[in-house]
Amino acid sequence: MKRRDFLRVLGVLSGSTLLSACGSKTSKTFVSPILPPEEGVIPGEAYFSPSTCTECPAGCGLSVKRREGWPIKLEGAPGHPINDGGLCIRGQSSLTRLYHPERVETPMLRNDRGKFKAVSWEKAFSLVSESLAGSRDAGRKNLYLSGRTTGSLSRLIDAFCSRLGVERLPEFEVYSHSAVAEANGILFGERDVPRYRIGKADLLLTVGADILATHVSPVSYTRELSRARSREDFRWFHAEPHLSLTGANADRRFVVRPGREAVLLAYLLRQVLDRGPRRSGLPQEAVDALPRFSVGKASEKTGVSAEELAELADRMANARHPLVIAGGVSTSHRGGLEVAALAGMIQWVTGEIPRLVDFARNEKYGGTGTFRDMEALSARLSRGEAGVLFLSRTNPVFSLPGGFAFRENVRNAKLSVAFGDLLDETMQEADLILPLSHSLESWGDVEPRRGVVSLVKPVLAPLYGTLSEGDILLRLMGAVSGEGPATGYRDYLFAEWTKRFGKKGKDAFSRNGFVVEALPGTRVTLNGTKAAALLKDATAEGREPETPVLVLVPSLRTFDGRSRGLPLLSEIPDPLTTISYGRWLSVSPGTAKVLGLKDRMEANVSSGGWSQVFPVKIQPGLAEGVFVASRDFVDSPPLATDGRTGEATWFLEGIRIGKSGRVAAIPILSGSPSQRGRGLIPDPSHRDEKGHHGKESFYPEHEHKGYRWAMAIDLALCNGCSACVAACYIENNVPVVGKKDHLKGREMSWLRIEPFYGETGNVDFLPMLCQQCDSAPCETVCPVFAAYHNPEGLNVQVYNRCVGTRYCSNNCPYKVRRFNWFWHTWRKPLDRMHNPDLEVRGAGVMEKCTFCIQRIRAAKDRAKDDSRKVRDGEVTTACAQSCPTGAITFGNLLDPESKVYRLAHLARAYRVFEGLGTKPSVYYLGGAKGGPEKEGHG
Amino acid sequence: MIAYFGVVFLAMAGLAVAWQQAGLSPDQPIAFPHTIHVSKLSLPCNFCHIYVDISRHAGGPPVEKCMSCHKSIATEREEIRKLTRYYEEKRPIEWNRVYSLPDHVYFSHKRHVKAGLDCSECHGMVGAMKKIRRVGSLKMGWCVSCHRARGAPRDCATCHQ
Amino acid sequence: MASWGNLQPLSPEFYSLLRHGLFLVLFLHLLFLGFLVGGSTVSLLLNFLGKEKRDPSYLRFSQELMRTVLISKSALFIFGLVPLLLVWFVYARVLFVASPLPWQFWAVILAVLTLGFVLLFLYRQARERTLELFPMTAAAGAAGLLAVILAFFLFSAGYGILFNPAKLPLLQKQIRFFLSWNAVVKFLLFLAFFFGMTGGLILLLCGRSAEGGEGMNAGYRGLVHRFGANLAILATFVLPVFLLLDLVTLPEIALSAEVFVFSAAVLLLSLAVCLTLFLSDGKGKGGPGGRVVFLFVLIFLAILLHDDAAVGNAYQDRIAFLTMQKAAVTAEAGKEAHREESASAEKTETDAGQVVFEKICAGCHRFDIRVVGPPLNERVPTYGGDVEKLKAFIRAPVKVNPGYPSMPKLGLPEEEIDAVARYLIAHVKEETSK
Amino acid sequence: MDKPDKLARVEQDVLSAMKRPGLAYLAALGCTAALFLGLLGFWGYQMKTGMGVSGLMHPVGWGVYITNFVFWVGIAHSGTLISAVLYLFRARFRTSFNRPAEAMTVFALLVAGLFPLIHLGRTWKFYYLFPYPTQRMLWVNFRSPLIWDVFAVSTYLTVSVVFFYVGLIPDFAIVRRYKEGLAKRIYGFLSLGWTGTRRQWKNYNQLYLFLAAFATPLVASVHSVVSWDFAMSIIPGWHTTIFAPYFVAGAIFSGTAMVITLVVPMRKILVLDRYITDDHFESIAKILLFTSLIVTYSYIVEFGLAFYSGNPFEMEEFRYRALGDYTVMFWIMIFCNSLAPLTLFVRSLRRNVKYLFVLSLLVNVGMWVERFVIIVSSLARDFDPYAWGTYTPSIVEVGITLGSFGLFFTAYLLFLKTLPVLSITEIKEHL
Repeated sequence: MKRRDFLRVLGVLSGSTLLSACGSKTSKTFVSPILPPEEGVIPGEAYFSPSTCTECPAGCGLSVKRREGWPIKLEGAPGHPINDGGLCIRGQSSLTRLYHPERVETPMLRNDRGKFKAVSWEKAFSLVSESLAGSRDAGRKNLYLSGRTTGSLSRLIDAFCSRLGVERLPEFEVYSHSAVAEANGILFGERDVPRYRIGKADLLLTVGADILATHVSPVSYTRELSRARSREDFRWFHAEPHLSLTGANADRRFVVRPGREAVLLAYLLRQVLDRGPRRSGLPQEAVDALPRFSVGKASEKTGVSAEELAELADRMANARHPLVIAGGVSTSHRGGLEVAALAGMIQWVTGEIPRLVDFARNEKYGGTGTFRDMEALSARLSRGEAGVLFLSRTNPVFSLPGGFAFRENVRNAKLSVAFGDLLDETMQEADLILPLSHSLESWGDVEPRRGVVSLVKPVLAPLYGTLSEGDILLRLMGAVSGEGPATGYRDYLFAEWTKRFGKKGKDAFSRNGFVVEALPGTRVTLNGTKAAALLKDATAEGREPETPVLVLVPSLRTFDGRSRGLPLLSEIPDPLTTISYGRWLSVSPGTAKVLGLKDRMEANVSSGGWSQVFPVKIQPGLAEGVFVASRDFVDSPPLATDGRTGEATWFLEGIRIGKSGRVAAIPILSGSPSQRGRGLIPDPSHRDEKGHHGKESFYPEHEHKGYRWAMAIDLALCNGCSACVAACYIENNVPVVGKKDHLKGREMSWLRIEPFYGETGNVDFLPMLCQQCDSAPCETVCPVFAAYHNPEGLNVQVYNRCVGTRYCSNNCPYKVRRFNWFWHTWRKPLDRMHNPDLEVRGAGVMEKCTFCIQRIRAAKDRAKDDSRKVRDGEVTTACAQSCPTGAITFGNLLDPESKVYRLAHLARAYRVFEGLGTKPSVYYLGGAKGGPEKEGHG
Repeated sequence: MIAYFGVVFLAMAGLAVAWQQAGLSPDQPIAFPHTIHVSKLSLPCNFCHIYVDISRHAGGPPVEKCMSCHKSIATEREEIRKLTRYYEEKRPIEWNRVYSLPDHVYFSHKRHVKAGLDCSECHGMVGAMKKIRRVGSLKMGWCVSCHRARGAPRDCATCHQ
Repeated sequence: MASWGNLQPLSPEFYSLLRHGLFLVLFLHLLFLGFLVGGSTVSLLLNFLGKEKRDPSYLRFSQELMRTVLISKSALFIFGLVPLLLVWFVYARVLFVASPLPWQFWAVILAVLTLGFVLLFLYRQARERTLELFPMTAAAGAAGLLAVILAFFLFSAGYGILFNPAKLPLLQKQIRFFLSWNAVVKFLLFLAFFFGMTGGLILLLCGRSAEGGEGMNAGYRGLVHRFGANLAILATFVLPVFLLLDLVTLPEIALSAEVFVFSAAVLLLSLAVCLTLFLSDGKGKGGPGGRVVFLFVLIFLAILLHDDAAVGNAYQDRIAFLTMQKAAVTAEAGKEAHREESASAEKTETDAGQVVFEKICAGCHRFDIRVVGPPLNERVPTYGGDVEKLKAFIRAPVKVNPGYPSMPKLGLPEEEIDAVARYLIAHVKEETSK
Repeated sequence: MDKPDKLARVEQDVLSAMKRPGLAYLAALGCTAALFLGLLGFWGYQMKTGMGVSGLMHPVGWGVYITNFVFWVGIAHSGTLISAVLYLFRARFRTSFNRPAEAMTVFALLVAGLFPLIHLGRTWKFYYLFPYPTQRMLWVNFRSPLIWDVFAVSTYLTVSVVFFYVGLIPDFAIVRRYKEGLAKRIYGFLSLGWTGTRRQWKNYNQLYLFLAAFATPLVASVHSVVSWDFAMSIIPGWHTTIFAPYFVAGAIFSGTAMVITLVVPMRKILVLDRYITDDHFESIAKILLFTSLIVTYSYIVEFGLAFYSGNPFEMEEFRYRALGDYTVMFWIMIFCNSLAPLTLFVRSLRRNVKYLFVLSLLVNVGMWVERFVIIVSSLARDFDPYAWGTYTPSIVEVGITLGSFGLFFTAYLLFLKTLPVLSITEIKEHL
C-alpha cells in the first residue's frame, strides 16, 4: 500500500520529467526516473484511465488518454451507461480547463483595498473557522450554496453542514428544469426529471427540449436517438418557437408561436384520448377540464399548419410507443408548467410510463433549487442574515436576473467564500477564493442518474496548490474541531464505496469507472384532481410572451456560460451561424428585410430599462418576430421568474430593435449560407445522378497495397454538434489562433462543420475534412513532393519538406488545407496538451488532416508486433471516436469485410464534387435527416 | 590575396566551432562507463535500457535499478557517491542526449530492434566507449541509405509526421 | 569477393601499422601520379596553344615536359601500379571486412590506369620523334590522360569510403554507395594539388634544355617560368576551397582538432607558396622552383596527415574495441597459466565451468558472502543438485528474492551454461561438506 | 555633314550619357535605392514573423506577390521581342530601341525572379526547389508547373543576359577608346579584346543571329509556362486552354508599354531625338495597338467559354469577376487594356509622344491589375461556398511591390551611366 502510493506520486513526478525526456525528442536531456513508473506505463505509448466529465451536470464517462503521465486528450468511455463512448464539444474542451493559463493557483483573500492577495491554506482555513464561529455567535446564519452536486460529495456536504451548523441551501442550476420536475411532482408525486428511453420509442415528439445540445444529458440522448433512427419505423418531430440545433435535425420541425405549445399538446392529448392507444385512462374530471380545439382553431392558435397538425395527430394516435419530451424553451415561460403537465398526461394516457418515461432512474434534479429560492436567498443576504456564505462551483452573480441584485447583496455576507477554478463574476465578488482542483486532479464520484455512479479519479497530481472540494471540507472540519483532518477525501471515498458496493464492488468500480445499481421500478399514478386543476386554464390567452421576443437560449459551446473561459470553445464556430468569436443576435430573414438589417450590422435590443447592442446574424428558418441570442451573451439578463415553478423564463418580451448604424467585426466563417446548387449535399431525389468524371486520368493510377484508408460519414446522422472538431483540434495540436485571424479567414481547423440552408430554412451539416483524394489536385502541383500520395491512399503532407508555396491549398477544391501564417504558440501550461506523436507545425508550412496518421501508425505498429494486418475497427480517427451519433466510420477500403467498405457501397453513398474526378476517399451517405429513405424536412 | 586566405581561414574556424557545438560526446552528470557494464559485465543493452524493445524510446534505467547493484558495489567511488546522492534526494538523473532527433521525425527503437538490427549498427561499439560518442550523423541521408540498402520502407510517412 | 575475407586485424598495433603503411604508400604513389597527370595535361595544352600561336617554343616545352614526366616504364610500374595493390590489401584489412571494394573494382582501376600509362607512353614516343603534332598522337595523349584521371577518380571514390565506416555494411549490399560528395571533393582536392605540384616541378626541372639560340632560350625560360608560376598560384588559390568543402563533407565523427589543425597548416603553406612566387622575379639563378616544390611536398604531407587523422577518428571506437579485446585475451592467457598449476585433479567440465564462473558470475556472486547477488552456498542447495533446473534459471533468470536486484539474462552458449551449472553444484557440495 | 563626322557624332551623343552623374540623377537613384531597401526590410520582417503580415488568407493563397511576378516576367518579354524577333525580321526601327529594351528584359527578370522567393512561406528553404543529388534521394516534382517555372525563368534569364552582353561587345570596344585608367581596363576586359577585324565581325554576326533565333521561341515558351502555373490548376477562372497565347500577348503588350515608358523620358533627357524619331514611336505604337486587340479578344473569349460551358463554377466565377468584390479592378483593367489603346487607330495620336507616354502608363497599370484580377478573383470564389473569402493586400505587400519598382529603376539608372544606352555600332550601320 505505502509503496504503491509512493509509486503513484513518483509515477506522476517522473511522468513530468519523462515527458521532457520522451515527449519532445528535441529536448537535450533524457531522464532516469527514481522508480519505474506505474505498471503499464511505457514512455512513448499512450494509455487510458477512466474518469468522469464535470464540465456540465450530465456526468459523461471519460477515458483519459495519457502520455508519460500527462493527460493529453479526453475520450468518451465506451460502454459507459450515460455516453457510451461519445463526448460532446464541451467535454472534449474540458482538458483546456485543466491546463488553463489563468487558473486560480492559491487561496486568495480580498484585502482592505479590495484587491485579492494570495494566502496559505492554513490561513484560509483558520479564517473561515473563526468567522464560522464568530457569525454563529453574532446570530448570523452560515450558508452553503453549490451547483448541482451528486454522489458522495453531496453526502459529505450534508455531513459538513450538520457538523458545523451550516445551512445547506438548495443547489443552484440555471437550467434546473424545475417546470418539468414541478409538473411531474403535481401529477405523479415524483418531483424530478424522468429518464426518457428514446431508444425504445417509435415516435418522438420533442417540445422545446434541445436534447442534442444542452437538455439534461445531451450525449446520452444523442446516442439513444441515433440508435432509434437506425430503425425504419422511427419518426421524430420537434416543436419550438425559435431554431435550435435539435430542431434543425428533427425529421420534421414545427414552428410554434412562443408560449402556445400547450395548445398543441392539448390538441394532441385530445386526439390520443379519442382514437389513440389509450392504455391507461385519464380521470374523468381531467378529461372534462381538457379544452377542445378543432384542427383549424389549434393551427390558428399555434401557427402550425392544419395539415401538419392533422398528420402529427394521426402519427401520435397510430404510434405504438410514442414519447413526448417537453422542456427547455417551451417550459420556461408563464405557461411552462402546463406544457410540461400536458406532456406528462399524454405519456400517462399512452401508457408509456414507466416503459419510456422512467421515474425510478430519474435524472436527479429533485434536489436542485429554483430561481425563486435564489430570490429568497438574495433577500436574506440583503437583510444581512448571512454569516459565512459558501459559493461552490456556481456563478449566480452572472446568471441571475439583474433584478435580484445578487451582486450587491453578496457583499452583505460577513464572509463570502467561493470555490472555483477560473475567476468568474461570483468569485470576483467573494471575500475569499478557495481554488478547486480539476476533476482530473482529484478523487470523487458522481451520480448523474439515479443508480448510475461514475468514478472521478486523478490522473496527475494537482498542477498548483489546489484541493478538491471534498478535501477542503474535510480539512475545514478538522480545522474547526482543532484535531486536524480525520482522513483525506480519497480515503473517505474508499470507505464510502466499500460501504456501498462492498470490497469486490469497489475494486470493479475503480477499474471500470462506473457502477449501475439494480433499482426497483416505481409505479406512479396520475392525480386526477390536480391534473384537472392544471388543465383548467392550460391554454388560456395572455399567458404567452408578447412578440417580438428575444429568446435567450443555452449555448452548445458554453452551456449556461460556465465554459466561456475555455479558449478552444470560442475558436470552434457555432454550427448554425458559423460565428466563432463574440456575441450575436439571430434575426429571421423576413424581419431583417423589414428592419433593413444585414449580417454584422449592430442592432440595439432594449426591453424595459435594459438594453444591449448585438451584431446581427440573419438566421434562415427563424420565425418572424422571434430573435435569438445565447444566454451567456447577456450578463445578468432581466428575466422574469414563473411564480409557480420558480423557473426563469427564457423570453424577453415586447423588445424593441433599433439599428445602431455601426458595423461590428464578427467572424462569420461561412462564405455563403446556401450551397448554390453545387451538390455538396445532393438532395435525395437527385442523389442517383452523380456527375461522373468520364475523362481518362493523365497520370497512372495509384495502386494501394494492403490498406487503403477511407472514411464514410452519414449525413443523416450528423447533427452538427462539432464534437469531432474539438477532438480534431486536441488530437492534432491544431493551434487556436484567435479572433484577429478568424476575421481574416485564417482559422486552422482541419475539420469543419459546414451548414447549408435550403429554401425552407432547413439545414444540412456537412463535415468537411481532407478528402484524401486518389487523384489529388494538391499533389501534382507541389513542387517538392511535400504533398504526395502514399501507398495506403493517404495524401500525406510532409511538414518539414514544405516550402510554403500555398499552391496545394489554392488547387484544393475542398479548401481543407491550412497554412501556418505565423509561429503559433500555446500559453503555458496549455502546451502540456500537445500530442507528442505529432510535431507542432512552424510558420510557413501547409498542414492538413491525414486521417490521424499517428493513430494508424500506432495500430500498424501493434499489428506488426504480432505479425498480422490491422483489424477493422482497431484504428479509428479522433473525430470518428468522439462522434456521439456514430456518424463517422473509418477503415480499410480494400477489405470487403470492413464496415467502411459496406457503407461506401450503399446506394446513398456519394463523394463531394465527383465531377472533378478527384476520387476522394471520404464517402458521404446522403439522405434525409432521420436515416435512410425517410421523407425530407418540414 | 592575404584577404582571400584570411576569409578561407575564418570559414575554416567557423566550421571548427560548428563541429564543437555539434556536441558529439557531451559530458554526463555521472561519468557512466559503458566499458565496464557492457564489455566486462557483459550486461545486455536492454538490462538498463528497459523500453528498447517495447517502445519507441529506449529509456534509461530507473535509479533504483542502478542502486540495486551499487548499494554494495564500488560504493566508495566518487561517481557512485553522486549516484547515491541522486537516489537519496529522489532526484531523477537528467542525462545529456547524445542521439537526439528533431520533432518532425518519428523513430521507434522497438521496430528497429525487432527488425533484428544490432544496437551497434547505429550506436557503434558502445562497449568500447568510456564516454559515449555519437557515431551516426543522424541526418536523413544516413537513415535513408540504410533503409534503402536493407529494403526497409521508404515512404515519407514512415518516419515523418 | 576475395576469399581471404574472414581475416581480422590482429591487434591495434597492427591496425595503426596498416594506417601508416597506407599513409606512406599514398605519399609515394600520389606524388608520382600527380606529376604524371598534371605534366601530361599541361603538355597537351601546350601543343594546342603552340598550334594556335604558331610558336615552336610551346611545342618544345611540351616535349620536354613529357620527357621529364615519364621517366621510364619501370618507374610507371613501381610508383603507378604496385602501390594500388598495396592499398587494396590495406583497405581489406583496415575496413575489417574482406575488401568492401570488390576486387573487380580494383581490377578496373588497374586496367584503366595501365591503359592510360601505355597511351601516354605512345604519345611521348611520338613527341620524341618530331616537334610536329599529328592529330592521332594528340588523341592518344588525351585518351591516355583521361584514362588516368578516370582511374584516379574511381580510386578517390574508394578512398572516400575510408572516412565513413557507417557506409561499410551498406557497401556489401549496393555498390553504388561509393559515390559521395566527399569522394568528389577529395578527387578535386588532389587534382588541384597535382597541378600546383606540376607548376612547382616545371619551375624546378624545365626550361634548362640548351639547344637553340641564347635569346631564344631566354624567351623560352620566361615562358616556362610564367607557365609554372601561374599554374602553381592558381592551384594554391583553388586548394583551400576544396579543403573547406572536404571539411564540410567529412562525416562528423571523422573530424577532430588535429584534422582542423592540419587543414590550417595546408592553408598557411599555400599562402607561403603564393608569397614566394609573387616575390620572386622569374629571372635570377635557379628561381623559386626548389622552394615551391618543397612547400608543395609539405602541403601534400599536411593533406595526408589530415586524412590520416580523419581515418583515425572515424575508427576510434573500433580501435578501442580491439585494444580491449587484446587486453581480454592476455588476461585470459594469464588465468590459463595460473589455472594450469593450481587445479590439476579437477574434472575437465567443472574446470571449464570454473573459467566461466570467474569470467561471468564472479562479478556478482561469491560462495560465502553476499555481493550483488546472494551467496551461492545458500542459493545453490535449493536446487537439490538438479542441474537442469539450475541451467534453466541461468538461461532465463527470474527474480526470486526481492531483497536482491534481478539477475540479467546473460545469453551464454549452451555448453558454458552446462559447464558452469555442473561446476556450481559440485563446488557447493564440497564447500558445504567441509 | 559628311560620314566620318556623323559617325563621330553618334559616339559623342550616345556616350555623352555616360559622363559624370548630375544631382538630379543622384537624387533619382537615391529614391529608387531607398525603395529597394524598403523591400529588403519588409521582406526580412515577413520572414521573421510569418506570411501572416501579408494580406493573404484562406482561400486566397496567392495575391500581390504572384501578381508582381507575372507582371515583371511580362515586362521582360518585349525586350527580347523587340531586339531578337525584330532583328530576325530585319525591322530597322529596332536599332533605336533594342539596347534599352534588352536592359529592361534583364532587370525585369531579376526583379521577377525575386517574387517566387518572397512569396514562399519558408524562403530559407528555397533550395528544395532545385534538383540536386543527395543520399536523401529527394527530388523535385516535375509535374508541378512551379518547377517548370524555375527552369523557364532561369533559362530565359541566362539567354537574355548572354544576348544583351553579346550585343554590347563592339560598343564596349568603342567605350574603351574614350576611357582611361581602371575604367579602360575594365571595358577592355569586357570587350574581350574586340578589334573589329573582318573575321571577328563575321563570327559576331553569326553568333548574334543565332542567339536572336534562339531567344525568339523563348518569348512564346516562357510566358506560356508562366501561364500554366494557373492553367494547370483546376480553379474556375484559371483552368482554361486560352491562357498561354493570352498571357504571351499580354506580356508583349505590357512590355511594349514599358519600353515606351522608359524610352520617352530617356530620349528627352539624353537628347537622342536624332536617333529615336517619331517614326520609331509610331511603329512601336502599332505593336501596342495590335497586342491590345489580341488581349481584348482573349477577355471576350474567356467570358464566352465560361458562359457556354454551362459549368456552374465557371459561370459564377466570371459573374463574380465582373460584378463581385473586385468589380472596380475589373473595369479599370477593361478601360486601360481594351478601350484606351483603341485611340491609337488615330495616326496623330500614334505620333504624339506625350500621349503615348501617358497611354503606356495606363497600360502598365491595366496589365498589373489584369494579373491581380485573374489571380485573386478566381481564388476568392472557387468550389466550396463555405470557404469563400475576399482578400485585401497589406502594407507589407504594398511596400514590397514599390520596392520591386525601386530595384528595377535603380538597375536601369545604373545602366544609363555605365553602358552605352543605344547600340552605337548598329546606328552607324544604318546611317
